[in-house]
Parts: sequence; structure tokens; C-alpha cells
Amino acid sequence: QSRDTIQIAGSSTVLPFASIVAEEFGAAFPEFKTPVVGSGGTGGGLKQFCEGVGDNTIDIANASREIKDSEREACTAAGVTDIREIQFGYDGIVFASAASGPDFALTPVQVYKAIAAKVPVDGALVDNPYTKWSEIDASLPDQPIALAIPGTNHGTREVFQLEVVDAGAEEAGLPEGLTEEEHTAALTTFRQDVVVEISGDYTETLARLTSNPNTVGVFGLSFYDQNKDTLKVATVNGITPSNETVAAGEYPVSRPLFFYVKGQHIGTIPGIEEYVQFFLSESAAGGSLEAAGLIPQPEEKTAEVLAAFEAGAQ
Amino acid sequence: MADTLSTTAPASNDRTRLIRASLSRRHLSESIFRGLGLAAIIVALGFVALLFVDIVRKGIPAFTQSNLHLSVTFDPEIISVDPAPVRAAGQSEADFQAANLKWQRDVAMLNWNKVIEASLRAAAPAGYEIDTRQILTIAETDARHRVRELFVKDPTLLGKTVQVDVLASANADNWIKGNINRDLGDAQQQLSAPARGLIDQYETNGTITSGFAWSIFTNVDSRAAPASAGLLGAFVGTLWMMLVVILLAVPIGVASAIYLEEFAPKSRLTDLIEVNINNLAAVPSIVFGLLGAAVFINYMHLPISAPIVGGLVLTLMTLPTIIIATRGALLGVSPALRQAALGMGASKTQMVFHHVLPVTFPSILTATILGVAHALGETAPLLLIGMKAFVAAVPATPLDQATALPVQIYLWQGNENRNFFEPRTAAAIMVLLVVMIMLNGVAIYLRSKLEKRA
Amino acid sequence: MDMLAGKVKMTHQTVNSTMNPTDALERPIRLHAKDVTVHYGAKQALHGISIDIPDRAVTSFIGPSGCGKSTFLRCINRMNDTIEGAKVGGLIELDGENIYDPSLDVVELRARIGMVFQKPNPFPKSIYDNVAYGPKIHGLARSKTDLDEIVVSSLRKAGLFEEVKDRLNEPGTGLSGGQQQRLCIARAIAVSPEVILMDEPCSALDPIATAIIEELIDELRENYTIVIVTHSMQQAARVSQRTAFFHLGNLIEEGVTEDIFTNPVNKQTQDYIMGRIG
Amino acid sequence: MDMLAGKVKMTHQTVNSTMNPTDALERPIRLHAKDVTVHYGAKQALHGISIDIPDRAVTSFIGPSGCGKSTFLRCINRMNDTIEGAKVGGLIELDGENIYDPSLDVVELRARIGMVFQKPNPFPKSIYDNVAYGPKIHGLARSKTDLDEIVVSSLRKAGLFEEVKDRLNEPGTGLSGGQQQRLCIARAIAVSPEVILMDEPCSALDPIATAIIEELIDELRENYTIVIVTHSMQQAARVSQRTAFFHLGNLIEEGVTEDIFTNPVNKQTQDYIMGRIG
Amino acid sequence: MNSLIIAGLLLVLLGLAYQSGWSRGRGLATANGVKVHSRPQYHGSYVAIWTLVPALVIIGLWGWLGDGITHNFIVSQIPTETVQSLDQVGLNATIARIKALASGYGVAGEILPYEQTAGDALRSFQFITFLVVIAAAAIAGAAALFYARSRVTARHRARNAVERVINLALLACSAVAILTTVGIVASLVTEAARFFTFINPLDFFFGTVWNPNNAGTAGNWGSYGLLPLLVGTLMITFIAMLVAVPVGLMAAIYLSQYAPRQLRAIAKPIIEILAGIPTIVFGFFALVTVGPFLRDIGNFIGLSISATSALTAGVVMGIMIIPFVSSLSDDILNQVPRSLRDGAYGLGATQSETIRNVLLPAALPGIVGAFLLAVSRAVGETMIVVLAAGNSPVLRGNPFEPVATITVSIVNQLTGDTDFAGPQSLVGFALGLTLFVITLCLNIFALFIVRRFREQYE
Ligand SMILES: Nc1ncnc2c1ncn2[C@@H]1O[C@H](COP(=O)(O)OP(=O)(O)OP(=O)(O)O)[C@@H](O)[C@H]1O
Ligand SMILES: Nc1ncnc2c1ncn2[C@@H]1O[C@H](COP(=O)(O)OP(=O)(O)OP(=O)(O)O)[C@@H](O)[C@H]1O
Ligand SMILES: [Mg+2]
Ligand SMILES: [Mg+2]
Repeated sequence: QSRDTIQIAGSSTVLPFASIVAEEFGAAFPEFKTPVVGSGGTGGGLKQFCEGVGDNTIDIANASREIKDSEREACTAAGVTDIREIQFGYDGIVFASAASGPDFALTPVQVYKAIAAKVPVDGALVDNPYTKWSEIDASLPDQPIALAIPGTNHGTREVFQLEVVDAGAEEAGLPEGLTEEEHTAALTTFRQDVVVEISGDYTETLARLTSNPNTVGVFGLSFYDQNKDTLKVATVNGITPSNETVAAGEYPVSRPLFFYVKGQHIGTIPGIEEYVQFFLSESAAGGSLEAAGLIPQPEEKTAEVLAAFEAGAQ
Repeated sequence: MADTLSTTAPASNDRTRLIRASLSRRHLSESIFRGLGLAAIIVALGFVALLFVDIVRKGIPAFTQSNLHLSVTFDPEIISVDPAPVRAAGQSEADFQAANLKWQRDVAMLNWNKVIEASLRAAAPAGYEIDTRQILTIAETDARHRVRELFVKDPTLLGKTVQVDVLASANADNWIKGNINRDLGDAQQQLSAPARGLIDQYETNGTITSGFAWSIFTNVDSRAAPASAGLLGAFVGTLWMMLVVILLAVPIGVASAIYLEEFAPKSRLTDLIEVNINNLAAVPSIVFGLLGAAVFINYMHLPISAPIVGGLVLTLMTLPTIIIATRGALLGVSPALRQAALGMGASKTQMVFHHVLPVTFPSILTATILGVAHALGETAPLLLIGMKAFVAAVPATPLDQATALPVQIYLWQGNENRNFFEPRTAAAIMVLLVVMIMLNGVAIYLRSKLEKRA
Repeated sequence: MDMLAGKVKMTHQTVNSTMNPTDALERPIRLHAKDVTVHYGAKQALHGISIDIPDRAVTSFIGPSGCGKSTFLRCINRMNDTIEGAKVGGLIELDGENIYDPSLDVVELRARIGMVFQKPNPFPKSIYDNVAYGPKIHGLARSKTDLDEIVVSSLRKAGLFEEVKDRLNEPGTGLSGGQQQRLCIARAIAVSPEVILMDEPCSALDPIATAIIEELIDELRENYTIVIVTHSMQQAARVSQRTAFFHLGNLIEEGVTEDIFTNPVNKQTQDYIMGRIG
Repeated sequence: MDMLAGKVKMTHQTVNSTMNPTDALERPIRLHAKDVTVHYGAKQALHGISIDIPDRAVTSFIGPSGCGKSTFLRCINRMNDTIEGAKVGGLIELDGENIYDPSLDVVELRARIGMVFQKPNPFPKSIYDNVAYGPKIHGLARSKTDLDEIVVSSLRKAGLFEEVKDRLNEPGTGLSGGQQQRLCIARAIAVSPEVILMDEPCSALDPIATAIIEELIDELRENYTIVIVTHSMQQAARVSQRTAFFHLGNLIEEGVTEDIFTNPVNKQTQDYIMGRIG
Repeated sequence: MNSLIIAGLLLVLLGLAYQSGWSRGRGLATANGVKVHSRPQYHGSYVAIWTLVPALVIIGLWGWLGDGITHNFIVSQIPTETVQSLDQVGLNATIARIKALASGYGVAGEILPYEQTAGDALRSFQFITFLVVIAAAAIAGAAALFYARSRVTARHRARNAVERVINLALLACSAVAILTTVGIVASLVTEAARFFTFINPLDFFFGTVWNPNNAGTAGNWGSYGLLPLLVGTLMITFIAMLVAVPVGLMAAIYLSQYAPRQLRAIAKPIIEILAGIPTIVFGFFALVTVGPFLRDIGNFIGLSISATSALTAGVVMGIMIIPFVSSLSDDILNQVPRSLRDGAYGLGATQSETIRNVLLPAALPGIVGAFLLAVSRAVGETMIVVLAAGNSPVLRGNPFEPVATITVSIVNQLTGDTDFAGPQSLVGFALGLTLFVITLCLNIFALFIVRRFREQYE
């Protein structure tokens, strides 16, 4: 007799959404037990996911990024051959500052200039000369630069790097003729005097804001939603982050969220199919997930994902 | 001799004078030293007091919770579902169960929020302007499940109106308790202006009252319905782990202490074991977490985030403590007792198990309780073996996934909802501390009783 | 100083009146020791002790502190086995059987040679259980009634029964010092040993309790071979028929008690008896 | 053996030769105790002791174990203050001054009444520092040379100087037991006390070291009032001019040593001396 | 399920064996004449042990060799051409598929006919081998039972034999502690070695930048310099000791030397309560109370103190360690013999002079050892730092700024969204190894000192 509880693990960004769905699923389907949702990070989740097939392995891995080829290989080697990818929405990442402070309207290039250790000036990389936001751009507040960005152990950091830093650097125009290494360094070396990398969770970032009110912090959209009373959100490229702007693709700093289902467990562990359908359904879960800060994806996308899932292994 | 006498007499006066001269300085430094000692005690006690007062002050508000008293009407308009299946003659048990399940799922698929909305509106002043979405933010999201469960249990409720108590949402609770500044503008509030207004109305008309938050003790963790989140799951998870620790660490620890103290020949090897055990007792707990992750999870493939693994890790962590304490207790047994037993012709094993062990039992018990209490509060190693999971169920066996009390505290502490951050966390800490203090208290009581007897 | 020696003489006379010193010589030899040496680690505590101990008589060991009396006593029931680093050499025979023979079970030996210690050391159990423990582990009682009988008769032999019969279930540690020591004797008797060793059994007791124990020893010698270590020459003179004098790990002189105290052959014995050493 | 015994005897004789037992009686009273009682918690250890101790003589306290000798000794320099639960009643005067007077500084008192303990207890410091410690804390030396002088003369008076003069900086704990005890005596002497209390100073020592200390005590009595507790009657007889016999917390008899030993007035003293109790 | 059946069978066997040995032993006792060496209970246990061991050995052997045998069986079920055409990974995948089929789990994609037959064969193979193993165990057990029973005689030393087994069992228990150490070292070293295949050990141990690159691909893993973490760890430890040592030591001195009995009776358990409080509680206390408080003080005196900083974590950790220091110091002080104290009092030293000049110097080695133990505890503390130190792995010397420690980075790297096979999470084990070595050295050194001290006064 096999296990009768769905086991899920993985990304801490997906964790709250998966938890809510799990709870609602347990309540809505009296014949199934409430799935257990572990965290452990995207990598950790996929690691367990790829350990093999059977009672002792998880059924679903939550991920804030796509599975890597190396991970797929590990899966295959352990006999996990039927991996079904479900993309179910977006996570928006916002810049927010203390509610009592001035408004920020940022662009990636401004952020890049604020945090990079070396910035291009007249075609050459020089040590970052800016101390106040207003020195970067007159439209920004006359306030010392201070930023709290997610640490490298966070999935959020990837999006931040890609959509803000890399994009900003491109716009700022890195000098020609940099070696590969120099190029990478220019993109990943930040000023340690004004940039704090937060390895903990968003409460940590919030604490940093309270102790230094000049700080601009990076948060998840849902966290900001829950703490509107103390935080003030910044626009990026003139777009205010919201479910609508993210879903419409207008707000640049966002990433898709996934979970991966072990096809081989379908039919043996009860309820996996129902869980997936429930997760993607408009009526039951959509509402509460949105309330919890998930940015829904277009309905066509959902339908496509569901169809692919039901079609079985690719 | 006369010589000595003549020199000592004046010397003696001189001496007394010298001694007296320095006396006041010496007494002053005595008082200063003493004062420093007293200050240290006061500082230490002050810290304890500060910590407890602070946690209690923060945690107390979490023990009250806002409840909504609603008259819920099971409107057949909304609840348009076939009547509950009745077991027909000749219908097999399995078929009936299947039909019943199907009915239940149909019931679950109904939009119960409409029922809630209707009852919320019924409690609002006539004509109060508020849209569906906003009004639903007042009740906790699990309200609809509560109502549905009532109906499933008693389908005859259809068309009737009953009084139901449901939790107000966490945001409503925050608003009522003033966790969020009431003067802030709309943009900075979690709830819309009409919702906030309605909550205030409810408060005056008695629809919302606050009461003791039993849910902290009776519910499992919840993210969908933050106001209903409780500690039961974590508590049971902790209990399972303690059970594993007690079943493993105590016998193994006591047995190895007995071996090392009573039977082991003195040799390099036993010396090594001894150093090793003393050292293990001081190895940081997180290293045991790494060990658990590498050995129990990766190598032995035990289920992740299960109390059994947590219990094993904590067992290994507690073992040295129990061994050391037990050895101390065994060492304290008077040689007279051992001689008496041996002199009677008891074998060494009989001596140990018939006489030495019973005598040391209380101190072993004390040490065990302290060791287990310590394990109970341990967090770091559990994080590394995945006990950070969100588990919305009470683990029925040690192989089920679970969290533990301290980990639950860690998780709540990092939760974005204002309800968790601080009050709920502090309340969880209070529960944990009560458990710890009870355990420690028992240990201290046993020890003092033991000391009195000794 | 003379009066100290005189004192011994006086006590000695009272003992004399009840005892026939030659008695002890006529009895068969129960224990036979030959060239017994003991090392504690590097330190040699006994330098070759040879002695014969007669059946059903009290033999006492005397000598200054640290001379090895207790060490030799512990050799006789192999209690030295339990001391780390102790190494025993030479030969000790009980009824002609080498007690250091590897094939001999030391547990059985200790059931045959009981021991009473300096400080009364009853088990922290009830009086009944104290006495019953030995018969239980050695399987001497077939039934509960059997056991009851053994307990009662042992307590009676130790002269304790009347005092404790109403509180057999109270802890043995609650008795007075002298009662505790008698309980320990009862406990030793309960396994019907052949030899009873006593290491300064009265040194922790007051004079009255001491007198009771001495009387008891005198009775017990009718049924048991008794060896007693004592630091009090008076006591040795009072209770024993034979006396052995130890000094610095050697057996200096050994013989009928009367002779040792009145006519010591050896100069050292003489000095000791006169209070000049120790 | 012979020479050990001989040595003690010899010492005894030399002591005898320089001592006049009546001497002690003629000397002025240094310490006067009246109705001293001591309670340890609920337990009364002394039941009203009254005694006068003469200047520059050795007074010894004898009696069976636990009779309160050490307890009374500790009353004299108020060491009982350091024992939790100890309560002292009655009157003790040093040169007519009540030492339990609240206005009296106990630190100063202890500088005047030194103490030597049963087990040699040198500080884990160098020999020099051991001796220098007292003068240092009391500010008795004005300069390093002063201090050196005090140390050397104290060691010399304690008869230790010659043996240790080359290793004053080595730890005092490295000395032999007898040397350690003399070091403790030197340490006590270094603060030039008026009275020296000794609690069984030789009981942890071998006979040779004992003889040396006894000789030393005999020399010291020329300059100091000495009170010594001993469990050996022979020692009391050898070193003291006056002897006090304690029993069960009472002072039973007290007087010139010779009288106590040869002509005890009290029946209990007699019993003790004859070895009938203890 | 299977293990339950096995356990049940073993229990039955055990009960039978004991009963048979016991009754035989008892029978001996009635047949008088020779003195019976051991009591019936021992004979019973003796037979039971004899019966259990062969049965366990057989089951254990199967547990050990069974996997290999099963593996070979499966391979034998796959057509030879297929085996040859597959590489190792492919073969393993096929075997995994067959096992999944046999266990009733579905497999993805089309099930090849040979897979289906192999799966069915495997299922019956597993069932049969299970029966065979059980039968073999039962037979071996029964044989051993009769043999052992035949050895029960009056002079048979069953007690000695049973006690030897008890002894072995006790020995095995004390081996657990050794195994734990071996397990720790082995797991840390193997995983750390994997980490060092990605990152040069020199870059790890002497690097000054900690910036693991999450998005990294091969060759661009980021920087894994240990120094920022080490400095953070040491800084927090130092601050903690600055708080804990004076307070703890003076508290111990006051309580053991000065305090009236009642105060001691109250204060000691209260301070001990501090030792029983879980570190997560201290962490929370630091985060929500001490941190903001220190920050406000900083603002007041014009210092910029971050709410989560080395200072916050250090101070709170110091509070946590107070009882540890004070109880160890108390122990050590009490071990100094009373005679030394008496010696000083007897010379007229005041109480504080006695403590400072005699007691403390004498106890110094022990106290130093105790402090080293406290240091090792501070170095390994995790939750306070996770919550209150601010997690900023930057090399700087300002205690008012956030820092990260080794322990925190272990937690972050092993629980974050990191790639499990890459250095991002493996570094956790390298850090763990470093931490283990540091605390090991501290502990051994401390234990050495304390032990020497104990010996001195024993
Ligand atoms: N366990 C031991 N380890 C090392 N040496 C020991 C041990 N027991 C006794 N000794 C030494 O052996 C010698 C003889 O000791 P033993 O106890 O036999 O003397 P004793 O005659 O009984 O003295 P006492 O009258 O003090 O009891 C002594 O020097 C003693 O120090
Ligand atoms: N610190 C203490 N607490 C309680 N009772 C004590 C304490 N010290 C001594 N006693 C008791 O006081 C009584 C007298 O003790 P004391 O040490 O003065 O005897 P003593 O004559 O010196 O004996 P010994 O010859 O054994 O040294 C004894 O009954 C002893 O048990
Ligand atoms: Mg002895
Ligand atoms: Mg004394």
C-alpha cells in the first residue's frame, strides 16, 4: 500500500502559494489528505524530486526557475523520466522605501549606476562616484544611496540580476573590448558601502529599512502588499507594479513560477492530477492565490499548460 | 631568648600600626569587589526579567482574537446541489461511499463565499455600500469551509438560518487591535475604506467580539487563513521527536555510560572514547544538522522533514550530554555500595543493574529531562533536514512530515503578515517557554529532592 | 606511657577467662596462604604473606595503619579483583582448593566467603530485601516461604530480629550504626558462607554497639571461620583466638592471641604493643 | 623501626629536659574563654567551654574524634565565621579584648592569631610568594628588601630555609609533606602572630617529619603562644605543657600535661587515656 | 509490512527459546546433588540469545547482499542485446523502470514488453526470496535453540555467557558515540571534497569576498572567501565573551562565595533558566527588542548602529552564555580545595583577597578551559545570528554593522534556492567542516586544560 499524502518541496517563493492551494485542496477534496509542502529551495526541491520513484520521494517540486539540464539528467539517471512542467503565474519584484520618505521613480540604469562598483563614464570604467540618488539623475530624491538587495541564495536575485542590473548595464553602455571576465565582473561586483545583500527573508530587509530609513529595499510584491503601511513602492520605467501591470508584461521585474510533477506517481499517489487541476483552476484557487500576491498568468497560457500536463510525458 | 623578646615587643606595636593603616583600603576594595559581584547577579537576573517581560508583553495580544458572529442562511438558491445520497437497499457499501464522496465534492465546488457574503451583509447596516470582494476580506478565508462542513454534517440545514461563529480575517484583526496605524491613508491600508468602516460598525453592533484564541492550541498552521493558524501540528511534531529521543538517546546513553564507567578496561581506546564524547557534547548543533542531511536523508533516504529524522539528529546531539551526566552520577555512587554488592557474591553486571543503577536513577532522570528539554528547543539542525516545511496536518506517525515548535517560531517570525510577525510569534514562544520551564522545573525539583536525600 | 600497655594487659585478662587459647590450634586449617604478594600498580603492598587460618575460630589481623591488613583480607575473597591495578601473587587455598584458579567462579567464591566492611553499608533497600538479596541471586530459596525463613533466621543469628521484626519493610539505611552493622552481618550470613571476613567492623561504632558486635562475633565463631581486621589491640585481645601482626606489608608474627600480647617474640610486635610505633 | 621509635623517645627526652611543667602555670594568661558554645545549624557542637591559655607555652587539646577540638580551635581566630551555619556563643578574650566584639576587625585578629592546618595547604605559588603573601596583604613590608628579610627569617624560624634556599621560586606544592607543613608554619610566622593555632599538624605526615615538626613547635613556644589539637596522646605528652581533654563537646578536664596523663581526676579522662573510649 | 512480519516472527522465536531454556534450567535445580551454577532466568536468556543471533545473521546477510542479488536478477531478465546496447545510465534507468513496475508505480511512456515481463518476474522473485529468507532464519534459529538447550547443565555458566552478551551490547551502545563522530567527519569531508573540486581551497580559506553566484554556470560560480564569515564569527564571539565573562564569572563568585543562602536558592535556578531557553527565543528577542534598543541608543549618542548587527547578536549571545560561564566557573571554583581558602583566611586575608589572590589563580586553568568551551559554543551558535546579525557577508571591522557568520551561511546556502549539485550548496559542508575543526580544536584544548586542572586537585 503506498503513501496517500502528496509530498511537495522546493522554492520558498512558491511555498506560500503551494501551501494555500494545499490547504484549500485538502478542504475541498474530502477524499484526499492535505498535501505536505516543504521548502528547501528550488535546488533542494529538485534534488529530492530527482532522487527516484517511489514512496520515499516527493511528487512535486516547486521552482522559481526552470529546471536545468543538469538536473534533468540527474532525474533521468535515477529513473525519473516523466517530468511535467507547470507554469502557474508570476512573481513581481518591487523596489520599496520607507513610507515616510520621498517617492522613487527608478529605471534599471539608475539602479545599476547606484550599485555597481565601477560605472562607465565617457567610455571607461571608473569607481562609482555617486553618493546621492540626485547625482545619478536630477529627478531622483536628494538622498544618500542605500540599497538592500536579495542575497545570492535567493531565487529573486536571479531576476534582479537579469532584469535590472544586466539591463541597466546595457543601457549605460559598458565600454567595448572588455574580456569575458571583466564583463562578468562589471555586472556582478557591487559597492559594498551602500549595498546590503540580504540572505534572510523579507522581514530582514524590512528591518534594514527601519534601521536606515534611507534604504531602498527589494521585496516581493506580496510582501509589499502586506506591509503597505510602512512601505512605499517605487515605479520602474514609470510603471507602478501591480498584478495588472505584471501580468500584462509591462512591469519589467518579474519572473514566472513553476512546479514540476512526477508523472510516474500519477495514479499511484492519489490526488496528484486533481491537485494540479485545482491549482490552475480559476474558481477555487485563483482568488486566494491572487490575494496572497501571486500574479496570475493569462488564461490562454494556463489552458496551454494544463493541456500539456494532461497530455502526459513529452 | 631575651634577645628575641626585646625585638618583638616594639616590632609588635609597629606591626599593629602597619596593619591598621591598610585596613580601610582593604575593606573598601572588599566592598567594591562584592558590589561588582552583586551587580553581575542583578544584571543576569535583569536580563531574565527583561526577556520574559518583553516576550509576554508582545505575546499576550495574540491570545485574543476577533470573532464574527454571523447568522448564516443556507440559501437553496446558492446551495443548489442534489440531496445527500441515502443508502438505497441493495446498494453496496463501496457504491454508497463513492456516491457520498461525489456529493461531498459537489458541495465543495459550490461558491460558499456567497453564503458568507450574504451573512456579512445581513449583519451590516441596511444599505451599506461595499462590494463583494471588499466585504469578504473581513471574514477569514476558512469561514466558507466551516459553513460547508456544517452543511455536510447536517444536510437538513438547507433553507435554515443558524448562528455561526467564524474568525475575522487577520487584516480585520490587525485593524481592530491597531497593529496598523489607523490614521494612514487608503493606499497604505490592507483593507479598503468601506471594509474598515464596516468592521467598526460590526464592533459597535456586537457582530465582532474578541475572545480567547483557542485556535492557537487547536489548529494547525495555515497560510490561507492566517488568523486561524495554530501550533497543534508543530507541537505534535515536537512530541514525536521527543519520543524518538527518549526511546533512543536514553537507553543508548545510559548503556554507554555504564559500559564506559563500569566495564571498560582503562585503555587508549576508552580514553579516546571519553575525549570523543566530551568533544561531541560541544560540537555545534548545526553540524549535527549537516550530519543528518548527509547521512539520514541523502544516504539512508529517510523521509525528509519527518520527526523520525529530526529525532535521530537530536538523539545524536543529546547522547553525549546524557552519557556525561550518567557517568557523573555513576561515579558518585559510593564505593561502599559496590563493595557490599560484590562482597555478597553479586557479579559485576548484577551489581550495576541491581544496586548502582537504581541509586543513580533520579540523577539520570534529571539529566535526561534537561537533555531532552535542550533538544526540544533546538532549531538550527532541523532547518537543514527540511523541517522548515509548511505542514497543515497533525503528523499521525513519526514518519509523516511535520515541523517542530521552534521551527514554527522561526517560520512565523519571517512571515509577512503583521499578525504573525511579533504577536503570534511571541505567543508561540510563550508556549514553548512554558513547556521548557515545566521540564526544567521538574528537573530542578528532582535534583533538589535528590540533594536533600544525599 | 606505660599505662597504655598496661591497659591492654588488663582487658586481655577478661578475655582470657572465657577462652581457651589452645583451642584454636587444634582445629583443622580452613584457609592456607603461601607467599601472597600484592602490588598496586608499581607499589608493592604485601611482601609474601604465609599464614594458616583455622576453622571455627576468630583470627585477628593487627598492625599500624597502611601495613596491609585490609589488603590481605581482600585477597581472601578476591575483592582485590575489583580494584584497578591490583595484582595478587602467591597461593591461597580454601579447603585445599586454589581460589585463584582461573576456572573457579569468583562469584561462587564470594558466596562462600562473606565480608563485612568497616563502614556499615546496607543497600538502600528495605531490611528484608537487604538480607534476601544474597539468597535471591544465588538461587538459594525455592519459594517465598523459604526466603522468609532464611531472612528471619539470619536476622536472628545476627541478633537483630527482635529489634526490627516490626519494620522489615523499612529501609535498612534508617537503622542506627550498630544495627546497620548487624544487618550487614545478617546479610552475609544469609548466603550461609563458610568464612566471614570483617574489616574493622566496629571502627565506626560507639562503645555500646561495639560491645554488642563483639559478643555476636564470639557467638558466630561456633559456626563460622572468622577473620577480623582491627586497629584496636584491645579488641583483638577480646574477640580473637589467634592474632597476626602485620607491619609494612609483612606478616611479622602470628600465633595464639594470648602469646602475641603477653610474649611477643618479635621486637617490632613488642614495640607496637607497647605503643611505641603506629 | 628501632631508630624511629628511638627518635621519638629521644625527642621526648630532649623536650623533657628543657621543659618545666609548672612553667606554664606561672605565665600570664593570653587567651581566656568563657562558656563558649558552637552550633552548626541545629546541632550543638560545643556545650560551654571555659579555659585559660597561658602565654608562650604549648597547650594541647585531646579527645576522641568529633568531640569538638577543631571546632573550639577555630573559635579562637574566628575561622568559624567562614563556615555556613556556624553560630558561636560565649566569650573569648585575647589579652583581655573580646574577639567577638563587633567593632573588632576579624582580618586584624587573624593576623594576630595564625593558624596551621591538618593537611599542609601551601598556596599554588612559589615558596617565596607563599611566605610573602601575609606580609604583603597586611602591608608589613615597606620595601622589597624588607619583604625578603621577613621571608628569609620566617623560613629560618620554621627550620626550612636551608632546605629550600636555592629554590625559593619553585612552587610550594612541590615540597614533601613535612616541608610543606613547615612552609605553612613559616607562612603563619611571617605575619608575626602572637598566637599560633595548629589543628593536628602532623597527622598527615610520616614519623620522621612528625619528629621534626614537634621539635620545631618546642622551639617556637619561646616566642609564641601555641595551641595544638592532636589525636595522639603520645604527641600531646611530648610537646605540650598543658593539656585539655574534650569529650562530646565538653571540656572534661584541663591542666598541666603531666598531671592529666598520670593523674586524671575525671573518670572519662581516665577511660580515654586507658584506651577504653575512642 | 515485511519488517513487521519479520519482527513478529523473531519475537515468537525469542519467547519460545527463553521459555525452553528457563524450564530446563529450573528442572536442573530440582534434580539435586550438584550445585547449580546459574539461575533459570539466565539459562532462558542464554538459549534465547543463541536462537536470536543466527536468525538475525541470516536476515542481516540478506539485507546486505539482497540488493546486489536483486540487481543481477533484473539484469538477467532483460534481453542480452538490450543490456549490451545500453550504457550504464541507460541500464540504471531501465532497472529503475522495472523496479517501479514491480512496486506498482507506473512508468512514463510506453512500457516495453520485456520491461513488463521483467517487472512481473521481479515481483514474484521478491515474494519468493522473502519467504526463503524467513524460512532460513526460522530454521537456523530453531537449530540453534536445540543446540543451546542441550548445553544447559548444572555447571553450565549461563550467567557468565549472558553477562558477556550484555557487556557486548553495552559496548555497542558506546560505539554509537564514536560512530557519530565518524559520521560527522566522513559526511563533512566527502561533501567538502566535492566542493573543492569546484573551488580552489586557497580561494576558499583565504578569499576575502563572499559572493556565491546563484545564476552561475560552470566556471562562474562566484567567490567563496571564508574570511568575511570568519571575521564576523570572531567579532560576534568576542562581543559575546565581553558580556558573558565578566557577568558570568562575577555572578559565579558572588553566588558561591558571598550570597546568603536564600539569594542563592532563588538566583541560581533563575540564571539556570537562561540556559534552558531555546536559542530561537534569544534570536527573536535580539531581533525585536535588543536590536531596536541598541539602534535607539546609537541614535541618541550619535552612533550609527544597525538594528541587526554584530553588536546585537553578540550582546544577546553573551546573555545566553552567562549561565554556561557561571555554572562552569562555579564548578571549578568549588573544586579548589577548601583548605586553600582556609589557609588564606587564617593569614588574615579578606574574602575578596582570598578570592582574587588564592582562589582565582588556583582555578585559573579550569576557568580558562571553561571560557574556551564557552567560546566554542558561541562560535557554533546559529539561530541568534540568523535572526539578529543581519547576514551581511562583507569583510569589515565595524561591530555596529551587520555581519554574517559561518553558521548563518551554512543555513542560507543549504536552505535557499540554490543548485543542489553546485558549489552554492556544497559550500555549506565546507563551512561545516571548518566550523567543526575550529570547535574541535577549541574543545580539545579546553578539555585538556580542564582535565589537567581536575587532576591537580583530585
Ligand atoms: N587501591 C589502592 N591503590 C593503591 N594503593 C593502595 C590501595 N589500597 C591500599 N593501598 C596501599 O597499600 C598499603 C596497604 O593498605 P591497606 O589498606 O591494606 O592497609 P591497612 O593495614 O588496612 O591500613 P588501615 O589500618 O589504615 O586500614 C598502603 O600503603 C596503602 O596505601
Ligand atoms: N561544618 C560543620 N557542619 C556541621 N557539623 C560540623 C561541622 N564541622 C564539625 N561538625 C560537627 O561538630 C562536631 C565536632 O567536630 P570537630 O571537627 O570539632 O571534632 P574534632 O574533635 O576536631 O574531631 P576530629 O578528631 O575528627 O577532627 C562533630 O560532631 C562534627 O560532626
Ligand atoms: Mg584497612
Ligand atoms: Mg578535628
